[in-house]
Amino acid sequence: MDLIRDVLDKQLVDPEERRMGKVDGLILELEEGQPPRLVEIEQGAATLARRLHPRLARWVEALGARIYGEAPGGPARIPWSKVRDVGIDVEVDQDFEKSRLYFWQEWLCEKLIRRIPGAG
Amino acid sequence: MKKAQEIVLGVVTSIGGFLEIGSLSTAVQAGAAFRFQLVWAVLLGTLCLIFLVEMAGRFAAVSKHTVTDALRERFGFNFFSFVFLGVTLVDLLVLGAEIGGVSLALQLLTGIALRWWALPVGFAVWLLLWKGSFGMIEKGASLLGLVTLCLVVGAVLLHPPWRQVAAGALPSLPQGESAHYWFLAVSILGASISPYLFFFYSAGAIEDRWDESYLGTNRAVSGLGMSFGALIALSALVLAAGVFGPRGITQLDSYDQIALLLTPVLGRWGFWLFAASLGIACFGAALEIALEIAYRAAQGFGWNWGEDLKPAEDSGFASVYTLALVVGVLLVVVGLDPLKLTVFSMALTAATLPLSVVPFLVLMNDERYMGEHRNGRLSNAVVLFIVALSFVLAVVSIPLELLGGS
Amino acid sequence: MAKGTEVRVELLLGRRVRDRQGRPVGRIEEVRAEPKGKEVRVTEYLVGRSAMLERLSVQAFLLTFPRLLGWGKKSGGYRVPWDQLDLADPDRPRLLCDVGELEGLEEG
Amino acid sequence: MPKEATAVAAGRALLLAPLLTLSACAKDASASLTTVTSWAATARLAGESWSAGRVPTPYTRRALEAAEKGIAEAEKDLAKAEDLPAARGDALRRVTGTLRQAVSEARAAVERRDRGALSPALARLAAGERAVATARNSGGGGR
Repeated sequence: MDLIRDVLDKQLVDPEERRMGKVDGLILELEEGQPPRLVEIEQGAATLARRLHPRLARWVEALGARIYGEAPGGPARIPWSKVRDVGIDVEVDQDFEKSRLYFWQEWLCEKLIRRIPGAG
Repeated sequence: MKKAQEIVLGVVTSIGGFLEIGSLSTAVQAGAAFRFQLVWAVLLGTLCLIFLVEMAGRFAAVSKHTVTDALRERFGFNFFSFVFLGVTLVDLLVLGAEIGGVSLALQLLTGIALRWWALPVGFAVWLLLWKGSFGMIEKGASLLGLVTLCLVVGAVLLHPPWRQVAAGALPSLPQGESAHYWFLAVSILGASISPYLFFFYSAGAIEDRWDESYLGTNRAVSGLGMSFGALIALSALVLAAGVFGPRGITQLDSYDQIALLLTPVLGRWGFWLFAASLGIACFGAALEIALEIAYRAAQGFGWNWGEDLKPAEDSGFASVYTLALVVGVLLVVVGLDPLKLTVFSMALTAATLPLSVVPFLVLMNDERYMGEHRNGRLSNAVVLFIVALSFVLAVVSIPLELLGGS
Repeated sequence: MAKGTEVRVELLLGRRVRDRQGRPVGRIEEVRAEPKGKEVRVTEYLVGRSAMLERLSVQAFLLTFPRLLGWGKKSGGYRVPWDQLDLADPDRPRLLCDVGELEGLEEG
Repeated sequence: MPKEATAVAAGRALLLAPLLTLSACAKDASASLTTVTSWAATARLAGESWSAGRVPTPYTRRALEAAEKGIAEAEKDLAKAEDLPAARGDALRRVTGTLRQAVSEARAAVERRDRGALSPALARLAAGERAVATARNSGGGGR
């Protein structure tokens, strides 16, 4: 499995094929005398920003803290053990309602969308 | 039978979708200033667009991914964000130009200044996206778009020297004003090969759940549809060459001049038909571009997307097109000249083509996405050649046009 | 290296690898891993331009214009086994062996 | 290395060739005259179409206003043009001045919805256009 080609930046879907963001980052854990272990998938604006520039990531984190308050607490991580399948999309055993994407879409909906009539 | 229906509907959609303010105004300017000499640019741009649209449809039908999805997945976030910013920026300018176009049509119809129309127009576009479904928007906008066929009628009634029109299919050097000639050529290429068209097409193919059985339909729709679309742009060029050129109107600085395009040929109807064509075509294009910007964000970041979802179900998607429309309206309200905005954004489109097209070509050659339906050498060569040409011309002629004034 | 040190794959991408003398070897373009029981562990890193070409799978596209572009042939690359790359400082990965000991990447 | 050097040289040639052929044109008297002619002819076409009842009045008024403004701006450019001998320039400015005035009268006539007053203004526009064309053909417009 080629982590960058086959996993990183792929579409993440829940068991019902609902889209829940992309694989923004992958975390390896180093252990003495053992090959590095793939432990988590990471998602979030700060994770993405860090790939462009570390300073940008700090700005995004500061901005996020200001907008949401303390609530989500850092980037969302999904343990690798929850991954069911790596194909064209990456399927994980976690419901969309628990994803980071759901959290901020709901936030956006609450603050903006529902205030406009006809949002459904 | 069902397939035949799909093809007819697809072709109608493309005719309606092809003409927007960009291809209309660049073609008219070219006809007025250089008669039929720039016909080749329309043809070359359309050829490239046919290839690209066919590829976008094929990509979606075979890989079940949109081009944007794959752009992020294959090239990574850093490269994607670069393309995303560049293409979206140009799209916002074009969106402003289209909103300006609808406002202008309303100014022609009512006499009320276009600046007052920008906000209601933006709101109307937004309302349709907020409440409407994808099928309604795609089919409604394109059926109404058939009114632009009046340009073809006008061109035929004008009895142009067809032999000279055909001669324009071969590029020739202008006598004098060469900077303006090349700048117009670039703008026409940019207007014809608008990337939003094929990105939108690929998102549409996913919304309509295409699979490999649609490949034939896709070929027919892209080939026929875009050719008919180009016919309308060519008609505008022929009309301008016949109406404006002989009267000494060789330089068009404002839509107040372009508005007279059909009047000498169609009389009383000409003015109203022109305004209606302009308004409807630009309105359809504004819908498509606003949607396209939202699609691009949703696909690039892996959100749920779909014009058929309710705004509350995809709040990210709905927020993006709302924001895009606000920017587009602002561009008109601050009083940017709509014609300058149009022509400039078309040239800029041409300059940024490699950014969107080259990675797309790489994807089209990727066996993991395309399997046996990968691109052949011919498609690669044709598209790459036209895009490279547009890019070189754009890089050279944009600075000169800006320096040379007018 | 302490147990539990975290390294981000997305940040390794594009990092320049140097050998023991500090000479650049190439950039990390791919991290290859294999499932081992319930876990997935890294087996090797691919370094150099041909690794990038393979990851983006641009060869097929470039091959249509072999002479026009002229590249795609001369680019080299190496496989670096997981235990030959020191990631103690993930921003500055260091080779633990000589370049000569590395297996080259065959051209695609 | 030599391969890259050739590529760079080829790229430079590819970029420079069109640049050289294009750089011959800057904004000169000829361009300003084109603007004047185009606006004058537009004004005449709009006026004639209005007379024939083919275009609405608000549009015509706006178009004539735009034409007046367009000609005035071109006149300013013409005054700044360096490639124009002084005597020639004066003659041209007289013609463009008449054109601007004729457009202005046409606009006034349209505002009063006075078809009778429009036709002489349009006739003067036509005459002015011919004068500009003659001036250009006799080499007055530079280039």
